[in-house]
Amino acid sequence: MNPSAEKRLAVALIVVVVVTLIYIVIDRSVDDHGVLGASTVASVAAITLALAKLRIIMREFMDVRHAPKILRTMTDALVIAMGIALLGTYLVGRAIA
Amino acid sequence: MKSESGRLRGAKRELWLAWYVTVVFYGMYSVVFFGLSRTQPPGRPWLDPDQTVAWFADRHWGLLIGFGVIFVLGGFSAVALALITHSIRRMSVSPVFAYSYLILYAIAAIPGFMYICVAMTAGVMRPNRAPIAAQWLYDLGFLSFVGTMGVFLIGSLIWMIAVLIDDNRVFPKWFGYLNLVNALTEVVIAPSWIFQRGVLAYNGAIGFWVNVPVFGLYTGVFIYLLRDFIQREDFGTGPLPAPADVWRRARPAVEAVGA
Amino acid sequence: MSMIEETTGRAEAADDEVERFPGDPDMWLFVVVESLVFTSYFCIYLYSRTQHERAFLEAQSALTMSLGIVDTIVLLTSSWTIACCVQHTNARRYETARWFALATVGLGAVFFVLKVAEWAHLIRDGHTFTSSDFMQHFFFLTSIHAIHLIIGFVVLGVLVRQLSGPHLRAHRTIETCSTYWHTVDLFWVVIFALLYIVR
Amino acid sequence: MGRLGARSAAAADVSTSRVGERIIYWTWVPLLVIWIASFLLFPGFIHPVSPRASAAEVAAFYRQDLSRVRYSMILFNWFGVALIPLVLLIAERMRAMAHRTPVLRYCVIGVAGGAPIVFLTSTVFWLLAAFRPDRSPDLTLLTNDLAWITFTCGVPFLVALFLFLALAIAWDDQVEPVFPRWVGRFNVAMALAVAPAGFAGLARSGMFAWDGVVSFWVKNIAFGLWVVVMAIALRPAMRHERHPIETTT
Repeated sequence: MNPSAEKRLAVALIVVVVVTLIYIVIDRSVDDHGVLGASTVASVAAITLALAKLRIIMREFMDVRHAPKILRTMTDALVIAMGIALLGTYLVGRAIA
Repeated sequence: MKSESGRLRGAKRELWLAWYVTVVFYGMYSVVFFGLSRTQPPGRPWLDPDQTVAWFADRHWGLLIGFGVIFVLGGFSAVALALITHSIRRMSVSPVFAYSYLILYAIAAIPGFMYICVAMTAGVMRPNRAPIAAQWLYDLGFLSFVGTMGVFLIGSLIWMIAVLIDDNRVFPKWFGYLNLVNALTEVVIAPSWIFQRGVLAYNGAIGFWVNVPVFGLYTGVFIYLLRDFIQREDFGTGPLPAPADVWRRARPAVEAVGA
Repeated sequence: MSMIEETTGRAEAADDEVERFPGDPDMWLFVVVESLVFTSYFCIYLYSRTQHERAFLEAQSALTMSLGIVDTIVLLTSSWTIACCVQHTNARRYETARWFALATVGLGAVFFVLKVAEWAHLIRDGHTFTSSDFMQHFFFLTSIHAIHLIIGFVVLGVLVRQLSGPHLRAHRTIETCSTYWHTVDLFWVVIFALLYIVR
Repeated sequence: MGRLGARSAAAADVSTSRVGERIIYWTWVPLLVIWIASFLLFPGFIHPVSPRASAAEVAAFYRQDLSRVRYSMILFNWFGVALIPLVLLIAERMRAMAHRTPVLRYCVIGVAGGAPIVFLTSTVFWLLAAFRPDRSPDLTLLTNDLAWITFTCGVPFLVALFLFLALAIAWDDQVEPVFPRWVGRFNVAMALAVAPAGFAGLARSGMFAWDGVVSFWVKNIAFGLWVVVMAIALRPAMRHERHPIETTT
């Protein structure tokens, strides 16, 4: 394990942990003194951040970065498909309700 | 590519016949459950006793004829098992896996169709039965059919381990992992014993609409892979040997495979 | 096998240049199929909650967000340790790799203990599998994830065994095992966002 | 495994495996006697309980003939499953057939347990109905229906078993087949004889109802006949030697 790879993994870990901590900010911003309130912005942000973490984990930790193009395309397509499915269901559901 | 009748005359006729019976059997099963008896997608688990009586009355002939067909032909589920058992015997794994698979799925026939056939036939035979008894039969039919997971769970895991550690590459490794996907959906169906409504109930969005397509995909994939397995099975493609010397030639091979 | 190892040896020198498949491609098929199955569970959950927003928010307030954050960081760290384990394996520093693998097992165990404690706490407060629609989804998603985690311990066991014996060290198998473990992390990242944060 | 195989081949005639197979073979005689005895003892079999009977009539039947229902069904519960060793004896003989794969043998093993489980389940329902004759007639009727439907319609494993055997015999291409050809055709005939019983749910009266000629008499006599004929055909098959020289190559 060369130093640059080691450093890169450490940076990736710091990034995903920081992104996780952003959730605390989102969580605080929508609550009204401990009473939970519905918020499309918070929900969309939560899902988007989760998907961003997904991509970082796959690219860095799972080493997709060095993988053949087919796997890189496939994993990106998976993240995008999940994003469309999750956000689509949420937004359509809210529109219907 | 050989014609189908050619396949059934050739050296691999036992395997090909088993494969065709498997395809026809699953086709028949789908037709009976989805078409004739309309028990898939399953009925609503929250029906009250009187609604259950109406449910039975609504599909009187479909249930009786559909399940009559299963009562006569259900035993042919064993053909797919036999073919899969044989394929596991061709792997570099202990025969324990093959025989475990055979027995697990032979037992699966009882919750897999016997209980639902008996319960639904009893329910539909007497339209004037006490509604509360009709509901009991309805529950017995659906819950035993949907909720008996153990044999399929353990069966899939046995098959998974066999595929993953096999050196002969009888099945591709990814099929081993697909067995795990299937096994996990067997876990997911367990809450159908607990919920009378909602997504996890036996007719729910997860309980039925996710699980059954996964099972359908799994079944389709293994039927396709069995075909591939038969094509690669190597004991010559010529005509069957003359009856006189078949004994001498076939014995050792059968012994090696079947011992 | 030897060719793969040679290329990884060179990959060390030129980090970003050589293309190779991380682990068994067959395992990636599992990752994709299982992700799709999970996505369908997530969509069903999201749709249900938009239809009964009030009830879901009310039940959701029983969760402790900070616990979820800790869970997430623990699993993310375990993903990092297993990634380090693979890097060290490819650099043939098996002893270090083994320590990273054992650290992963430890972090997984911490996550599991936290999860069980959270369940116990919720159940004591009357929030059970059958108490509300939100809790039904919560217990379903967290326990199906926990089952993946438990399978993950078996997978890590295979990995540690591979690292322990000098004649066993199949890099391919080790990478495949780590791919499975990352998948457990991936699912949790989404489950956490959906159960604890989405409003 | 290898050493065991060598020993049994060398001492084929006196091997314990052959003695054991003969013991199992001869169980067919007492079994058939016991099956017929429990059949005659069960009051519902000589004049089968009609599917048209009301709940009160069915409840009265169990009160009236309580002891005979119980003892006959206990007997059947004990010995119905004894079909398994006989079927497995046939499966074992199938090894000598000139097949290239064991698939048909696995098919037979796969259904070997099925028919006995059906027998077993139906005896449980009959004994359950007889356990509390003073139970609500609706429940007794329900249990009685379940027993009769399981017993009558539960033919899938028999149909499959008979047809698997028929095919295995037809494809046993050798000078001295394990079973003569006619046994295969006989199995097809028996499969056809028991198959209509699967549709007994469709009729509550007439020959297809569970007390009718086809679903009751034809089916049960066919099964009894199958046991006798297979036993007779199995006798020479038991002597069908697996040639030791060939098996050791």
